[in-house]
Amino acid sequence: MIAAVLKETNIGENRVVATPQTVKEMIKSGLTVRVQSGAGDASYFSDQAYAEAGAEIAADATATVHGANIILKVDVPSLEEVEFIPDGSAFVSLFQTTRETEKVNALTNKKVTGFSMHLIPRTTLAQSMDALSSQANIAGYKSVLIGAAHLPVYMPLLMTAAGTIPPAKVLILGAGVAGLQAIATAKRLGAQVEAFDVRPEVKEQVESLGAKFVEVASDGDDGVGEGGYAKETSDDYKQRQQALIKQHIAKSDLVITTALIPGRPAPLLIPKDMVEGMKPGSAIIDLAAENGGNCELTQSGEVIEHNGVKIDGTLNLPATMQVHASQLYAKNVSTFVTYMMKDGELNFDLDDEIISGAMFTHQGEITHEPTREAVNA
Amino acid sequence: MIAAVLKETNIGENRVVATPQTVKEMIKSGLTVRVQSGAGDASYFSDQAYAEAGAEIAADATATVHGANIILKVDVPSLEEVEFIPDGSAFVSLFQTTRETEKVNALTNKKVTGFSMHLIPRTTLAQSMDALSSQANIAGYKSVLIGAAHLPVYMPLLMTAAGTIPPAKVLILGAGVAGLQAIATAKRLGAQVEAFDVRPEVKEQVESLGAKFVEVASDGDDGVGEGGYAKETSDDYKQRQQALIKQHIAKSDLVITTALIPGRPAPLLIPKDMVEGMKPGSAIIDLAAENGGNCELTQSGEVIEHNGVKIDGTLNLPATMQVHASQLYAKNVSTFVTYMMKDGELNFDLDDEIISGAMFTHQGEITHEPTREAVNA
Amino acid sequence: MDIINILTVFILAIFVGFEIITKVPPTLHTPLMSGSNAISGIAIVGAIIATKVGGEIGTWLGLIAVIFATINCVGGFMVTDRMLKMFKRK
Amino acid sequence: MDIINILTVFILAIFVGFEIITKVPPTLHTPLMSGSNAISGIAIVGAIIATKVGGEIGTWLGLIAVIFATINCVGGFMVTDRMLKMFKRK
Amino acid sequence: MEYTNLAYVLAAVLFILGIKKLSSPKTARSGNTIASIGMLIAIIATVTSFDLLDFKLIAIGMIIGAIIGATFAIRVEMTQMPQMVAIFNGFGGGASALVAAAEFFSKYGTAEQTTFLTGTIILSIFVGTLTLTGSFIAFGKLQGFVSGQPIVFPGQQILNGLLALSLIAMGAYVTMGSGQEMNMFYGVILVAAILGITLTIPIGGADMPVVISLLNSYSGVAAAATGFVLMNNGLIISGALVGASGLILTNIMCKGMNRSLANVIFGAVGLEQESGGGEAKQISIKSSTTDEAAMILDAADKVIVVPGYGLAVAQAQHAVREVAEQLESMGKKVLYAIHPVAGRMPGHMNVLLAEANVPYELLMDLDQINPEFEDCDVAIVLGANDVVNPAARHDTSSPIYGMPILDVDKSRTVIVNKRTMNPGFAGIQNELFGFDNTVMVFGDAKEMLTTLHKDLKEL
Amino acid sequence: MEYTNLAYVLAAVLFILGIKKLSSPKTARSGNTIASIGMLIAIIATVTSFDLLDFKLIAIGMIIGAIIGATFAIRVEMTQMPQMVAIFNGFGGGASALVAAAEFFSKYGTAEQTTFLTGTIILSIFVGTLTLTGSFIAFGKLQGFVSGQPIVFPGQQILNGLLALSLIAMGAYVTMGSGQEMNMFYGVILVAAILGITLTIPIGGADMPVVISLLNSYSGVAAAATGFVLMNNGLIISGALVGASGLILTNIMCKGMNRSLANVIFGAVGLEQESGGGEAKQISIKSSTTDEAAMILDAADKVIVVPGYGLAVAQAQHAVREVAEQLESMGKKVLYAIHPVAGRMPGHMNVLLAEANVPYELLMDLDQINPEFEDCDVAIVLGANDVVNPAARHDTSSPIYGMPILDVDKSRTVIVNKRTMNPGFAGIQNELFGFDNTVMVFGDAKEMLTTLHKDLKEL
Ligand SMILES: NC(=O)c1ccc[n+]([C@@H]2O[C@H](COP(=O)([O-])OP(=O)(O)OC[C@H]3O[C@@H](n4cnc5c(N)ncnc54)[C@H](OP(=O)(O)O)[C@@H]3O)[C@@H](O)[C@H]2O)c1
Ligand SMILES: NC(=O)c1ccc[n+]([C@@H]2O[C@H](COP(=O)([O-])OP(=O)(O)OC[C@H]3O[C@@H](n4cnc5c(N)ncnc54)[C@H](OP(=O)(O)O)[C@@H]3O)[C@@H](O)[C@H]2O)c1
Ligand SMILES: NC(=O)c1ccc[n+]([C@@H]2O[C@H](COP(=O)([O-])OP(=O)(O)OC[C@H]3O[C@@H](n4cnc5c(N)ncnc54)[C@H](O)[C@@H]3O)[C@@H](O)[C@H]2O)c1
Ligand SMILES: NC(=O)c1ccc[n+]([C@@H]2O[C@H](COP(=O)([O-])OP(=O)(O)OC[C@H]3O[C@@H](n4cnc5c(N)ncnc54)[C@H](O)[C@@H]3O)[C@@H](O)[C@H]2O)c1
Repeated sequence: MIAAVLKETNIGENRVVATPQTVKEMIKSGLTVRVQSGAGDASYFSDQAYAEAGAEIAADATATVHGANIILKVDVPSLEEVEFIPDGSAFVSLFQTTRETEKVNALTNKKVTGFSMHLIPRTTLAQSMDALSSQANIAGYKSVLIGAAHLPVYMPLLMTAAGTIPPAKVLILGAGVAGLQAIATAKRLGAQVEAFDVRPEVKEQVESLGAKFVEVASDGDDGVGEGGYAKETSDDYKQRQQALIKQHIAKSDLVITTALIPGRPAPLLIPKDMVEGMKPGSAIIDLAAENGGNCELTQSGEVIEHNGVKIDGTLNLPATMQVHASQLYAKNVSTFVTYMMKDGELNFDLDDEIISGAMFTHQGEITHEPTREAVNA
Repeated sequence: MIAAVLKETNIGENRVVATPQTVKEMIKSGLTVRVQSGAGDASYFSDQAYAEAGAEIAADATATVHGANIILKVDVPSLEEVEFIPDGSAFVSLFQTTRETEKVNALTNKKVTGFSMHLIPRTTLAQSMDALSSQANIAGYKSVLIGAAHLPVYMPLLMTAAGTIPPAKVLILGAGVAGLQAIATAKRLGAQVEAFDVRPEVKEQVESLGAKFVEVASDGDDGVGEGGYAKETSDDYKQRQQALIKQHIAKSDLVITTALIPGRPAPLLIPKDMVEGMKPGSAIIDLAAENGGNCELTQSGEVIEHNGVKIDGTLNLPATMQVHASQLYAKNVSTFVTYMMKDGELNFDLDDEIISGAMFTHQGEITHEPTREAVNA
Repeated sequence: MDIINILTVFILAIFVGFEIITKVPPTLHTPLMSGSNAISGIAIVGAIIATKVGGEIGTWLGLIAVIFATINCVGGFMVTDRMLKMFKRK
Repeated sequence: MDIINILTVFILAIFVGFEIITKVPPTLHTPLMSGSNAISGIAIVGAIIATKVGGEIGTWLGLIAVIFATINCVGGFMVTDRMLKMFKRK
Repeated sequence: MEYTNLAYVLAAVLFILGIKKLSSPKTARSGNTIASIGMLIAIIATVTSFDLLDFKLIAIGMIIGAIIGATFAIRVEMTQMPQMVAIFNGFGGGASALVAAAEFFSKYGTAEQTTFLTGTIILSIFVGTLTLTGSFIAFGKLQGFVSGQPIVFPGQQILNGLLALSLIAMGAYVTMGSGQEMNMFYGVILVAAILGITLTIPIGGADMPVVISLLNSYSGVAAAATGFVLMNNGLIISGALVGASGLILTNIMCKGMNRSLANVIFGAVGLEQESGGGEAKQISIKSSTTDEAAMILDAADKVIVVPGYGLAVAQAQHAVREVAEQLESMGKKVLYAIHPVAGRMPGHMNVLLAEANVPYELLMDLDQINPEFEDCDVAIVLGANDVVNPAARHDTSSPIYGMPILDVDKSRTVIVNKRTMNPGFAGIQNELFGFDNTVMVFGDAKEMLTTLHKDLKEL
Repeated sequence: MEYTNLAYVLAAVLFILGIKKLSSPKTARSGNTIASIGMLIAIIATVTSFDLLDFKLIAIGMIIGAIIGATFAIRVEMTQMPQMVAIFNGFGGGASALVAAAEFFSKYGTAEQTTFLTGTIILSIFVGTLTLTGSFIAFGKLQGFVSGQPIVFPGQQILNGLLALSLIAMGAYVTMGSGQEMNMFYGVILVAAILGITLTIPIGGADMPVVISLLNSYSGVAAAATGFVLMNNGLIISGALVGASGLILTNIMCKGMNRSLANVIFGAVGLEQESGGGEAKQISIKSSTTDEAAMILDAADKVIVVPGYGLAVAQAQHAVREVAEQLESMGKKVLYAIHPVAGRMPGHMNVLLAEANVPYELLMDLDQINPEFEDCDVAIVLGANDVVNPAARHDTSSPIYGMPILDVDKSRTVIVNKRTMNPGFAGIQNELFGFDNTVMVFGDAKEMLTTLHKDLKEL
């Protein structure tokens, strides 16, 4: 069984899908690992290091995938890449299957068994394969560094001989993995941090990091509610929620939005008028830029300024921390791959929740329901 | 008595020498304040805000300085600016007097009383006018943010499902104000921080921030030393010190150098071979780039990469945090200016340590000894 | 021995009893109870005296009392010791 | 009153004395010392008895003893009270 | 007589020292020994002080008693200790009553029968008998012979009141010494016996230890009363000692249960609290206090702290560092075990503990720490749940089967702190909580750690 | 006689309760009252128990004593309390000795002069006299009549040993009762008096309180011995009580000074520690302990914490937060005063306190906090120096004249913690340390705060 590690082709993609360490682990599980020459260069892993770990080094992509049983990548493959993937092999990458329908079709046609690391179930058991978590964590961390660097003000409170500097106000919208790490990092830098999320259980998590959760005060006496009707007038509630967020955004120096739902367009959290209510010199980091952005004005991949407010839509933050991003992602992938190894053979156990969960094409069929819907749409 | 606030002309200089707040303070001390239109724009202080604070707004630089008794700026004036400064007036800015000798001469010729905020004595009493401190503090803080953003790795220790991330190692060379703030900020981000400085008293200060001081272990038994001779073979000591620093640099992910001594060329702390001993992916932030840099390879104002090591020589970091940088600098300047006001008049009391300390030209003479030496050299 | 005297002793003993126990970790509640319970087997002293001074009926009542009090003492101290063995540090 | 009995009382009183003081904040060291010192003025009881049972010389020694012991008692309790007034919370 | 009294004083001193030592874990065992030596001295002094004693009889009695007592003491299982104490205590009370009765019969009608004597005899018999029957009921309840549930019926308090009144009346009557006394005397015995039963029977099994402690105090009072009957210093001192210290102990135990004594004795009508929560169906857990936890930690040399999401929720990061530092200052080795998925985001525990300045060197990841549990004395699990669930190791049906977990159960003792028996993120029960070597300490992690810190300092 | 003894028992009980209450700040005053009531009862019982008493004489004695005692007690300054206690104590010991002497003279040569009696008399006189002279020396030392420095000479210990030996010999001789006893008897008195002096004189002023406490214990012993002489329960119990509790207290005081009793009594040959450092030439400071600081803080409602560079050097940020939280939990208002130039870099204190999670809301800058000092009970200055130097306000020659400082001296009390009297960054002396309302607590800030925290909890 041969596993092929391809070099990334997207510009700015510095990550690599395997490190010398994970190469060793995969070999231990019974695989032969072939690494494309230069695959790790951008992450400072040399061919030599891979070779020392036991990998074969192949000169180019075609040589790498030749006869491989499972092909590993970070990013979605280009159509050309799909071309030279051996028929019937397996393919693993971060794959937004509901958006890249063309490529899904191409893989299906080649009877490739496709796995997307995005689709790994978010269960406790699968956490060590959860690339979404490991990469979102980086994005959350890095977003604060970049955001803090954008600001014309300090983050922490400082009382100095030339006056007292109040702490910066940071607002995190969406407190999933990225949002929580952003909270933690901003707190570390000394900012006053608030966060908001639609999932109510997140409140406790936000507070467990010492930040404040923004929520509409539940003033039980605001009108009706006796028999319970008009209680869930969620429209009214939502509106008040929106108004509240608007208030908080207006006061914030830095807003980080993280409501990135893979495969789906990002929800619009900050319309233009909210941006216009912000202080000049403040900034928005939109981690959902890839899927359209949480802010109406976000330009994917660009940093723009609107009325003195910086809006940063930089894509793929994890790739800017390629050493650790690669290390973690490679670990996720190798854990997943070795998880599928049984007695030296790859075994796509369809009864296994994790394997079937991550799979989207198999034997010429699209096995993932939402993907099939997207392809057929 | 009229004080003139000029708009900065250097590219990238976003700071301004007065804020609406300090304008008020100066007016209270008996001055009339005239602000050049747009002076505060880059720091998000509008003309209107200045006007509301009681300032006159002048359309251009010439109109602003016309008849002014004291002219305030952030940066050193260009020769053109010196041209239109009224003869016999006073001028205050951050002025590297030993380097900008041509401009010193120009000011002397115009019998301008020149003050450099760089020359404010570093005493406890003068701390509220100590622009070097307030701006170096910003540089130290910002250098860590930028450095952390350069790194392909996390700063803090993280134990995650995809493996344990060790904390980044940060080394601060020179632990003056900038260095200490850099230590504090890097510690906040969770890095392992070490620092080195030639001044021995700094050890305690470094440790007071929870970082480690790098020093040659005083192994009393290393040869001689009985009668005390050969004890101060400072050459040997220096060499061992150098060797130690080299070791620590080699292990570091981020090195921040801050040995910037105003008016003098920066000491060379990191020669090329030390850079070449560093890990690929590591970074050096050279805060002394303006005066030649502490690293041999530093390119003033640029970020270069050498053998995978980023060397950041970005100039004028305080200007990238213009809101607070302006606020603090303006406060320093206004404290200094109001300090010189006696009964509604500017009074250059030559017996006053602070006033005479900051002064470098007066009544056509160069009053600052090192400056005179530099001009005559 | 006059009554006042014996009362003095009684009162002082009560004070001692109140004062010697101040803070006991909960794990020692049962052993302490058991140990001091064994001490209340001091009734054996009375029982022995009763066998002598109480006439025939006294002798027999005294005998039963001796048995009872001995059970209390012997059992009490032994069981306490067993319990305490458990707490010994390794 | 036989000696054994009085010894019993003495021993028990010592135990009480040992046990009643456990933890005293340092600020109370002096007042506590002063207060218990006043109690040792109980020698006044002996002094009074001495004036009666001691013959002439006893009367005079007793008188001096009464004076001494009274100084101890009265002064002791009063000074203690003065000290303690300072600690009263506002 | 003189040396006998001296011996009694010596015995009393040994009792005092014994009880004192019994209240600290380190000296408890020697305390018990010291007390038993005191007892030996008292017995020898008594036996040798009378010339005409029937040594044989006494020896027989003592041998019989010793055999019975020793058999009980050796045979009893550790879990049955409290009922053992109860029954021994009953015998002690009984002995006092018997002695008083013997004295009554022998002095009855003679000139020696003073009011003081009769009064103390009645007191001794009353308290002794009540102790006897009450202790036996307590024993029965704990042993399961009598229902452990509170047995209540309407008018119970009134009945008890009436019994007590009649007892006082009869006692006074006997003491005053006017006619028909013998019947009244038997009446006192009978009513005291009944009262012992009716007072004990409504108390639930959980409160029994407190009742036993109270009865223990009573048996001391009975002994002291007997001492007055016999004008015997030894009995008086020892009895008073046991009576007073027993009362204090009872009080301490009540406080430990957060109840008042009155509440225990008369409050039985209320509900018994259920321990544990509804969710934990099959698991039977041992719930404990921070005191206990402090004792356990005190005896440990190596402690591993296992933080989880609950620690973050409680924002107890500073509290945990303080406890750990306290343990270190007590000479223990303390490490932190950081599970890779503890918390709700990668590195959650690192962020948390870094905030409290816990040194990086003490933080161990899964691979580093798991071998350490083998020779770890105490693992203290703070608001962690899924990451210490042993089901992941062996229960193939568990949704987390196969996940590497922290092997806390390998350490000698596991202290688990959480607020309830609710499951963690994965929503599954945790069998660890029911393990033999696990002790639960319920409560918010911050509050628990703050109290624990106090308790550790006060050890 | 019976009711007298009952009264003594009652008095003893009141003494016991009194002493118990005296050991807690909240009940101390009532404890003193209770003890004095006990004393009243004992006196009344004694006076009324003898028929033939010369009431007038006794009344005169008591009035004289009361006037002297009361005058002393009212006149004395608060700072002279310890020597007052010493002198009262001396009188107590003297009284016991006198009573014993009276008994000796009255029984001398009669059949009543048993060995036991003589023995106890000798003991009483020995201890009583030693207490008398020792206490007077202690008084003299503290009052300045005798040098407060340890007075030592070679062979001192040997001399004391010889004196003690001769005392024992003479005492034994008298007790055995063979010839020439009167001389020997006087000899005992004399030697005891000398021993009291020679034992006390080598002890330094700082250790005096411990010695006084020990002498206090002795005066109890003397009273108890007198009790044996007179076969008086009241004296015995009270004396034993004072003797035993005094010993415990002495021990506690020794522990508080981190010394052993033996060390205090015999270690006087060692050096006295100098308080303060050489640098602080003109300033006379009051140095104190964390205990005292805790008491001062306990009485405060509003506390302002002033951190400086020293706090950072000591890395005491967590410790200060813990103390502040403790104070808050005691219901006090706590604020932090952050001087703009405190520390060694702008914002140093912010970084420091943020690390310890001190809430931003509690941090006040100069302008906010300075008005707050006016009604602040305690300002606690931790490793700050230049930023609280009042010279900046008024001393035009000071290099920091004109710099705004934190007006800590405006608060009722200022507690300053630093390690030595060394100056801060600016290298200038700080007159604040000598202010009347300033108390210095020397030591590393972290250690000091940790101890203070403990002390606050133990209040
Ligand atoms: N690390 C990640 O990136 C990440 C992300 C998402 C999910 N997860 C999942 O989260 C779980 C983490 O495991 P874990 O053991 O840390 O947490 P856990 O299994 O969720 O258990 C936390 C426990 O803490 C207790 N608790 C809550 N608040 C408390 C308080 N104030 N004081 C004391 N106890 C408190 C809760 O019990 P009571 O309610 O009874 O007190 C709960 O059982 C794993 O299942 C993991 O997969 C992890
Ligand atoms: N903020 C800035 O940017 C900056 C920069 C450079 C200089 N400065 C100057 O630094 C000074 C700051 O004032 P400050 O009041 O904070 O400090 P300071 O005046 O330097 O005084 C600090 C005091 O802390 C004590 N100390 C040191 N270590 C200690 C420890 N471990 N425990 C307890 N006390 C300790 C020292 O006394 P002992 O040795 O007796 O213990 C010292 O007197 C000003 O003069 C300021 O101008 C400030
Ligand atoms: N089992 C595990 O161990 C594990 C590990 C990691 C994550 N998870 C779970 O996965 C889930 C998603 O995590 P994620 O970080 O990938 O989230 P995500 O990237 O999908 O979304 C980020 C956050 O944005 C929020 N969001 C979405 N729409 C929003 C809106 N309109 N306004 C505000 N907030 C909005 C989401 O609730 C989410 O918290 C969480 O439930 C998390 O607990 C589980
Ligand atoms: N009085 C006050 O309140 C006050 C305020 C701020 C600063 N200061 C003092 O001013 C002084 C300088 O502060 P700064 O931040 O402006 O310093 P700086 O910018 O001049 O230099 C930065 C640091 O680099 C160090 N350095 C120089 N050559 C070096 C070498 N070859 N190797 C390693 N380190 C080297 C210096 O010792 C200094 O600590 C310090 O003494 C500081 O305490 C005083």
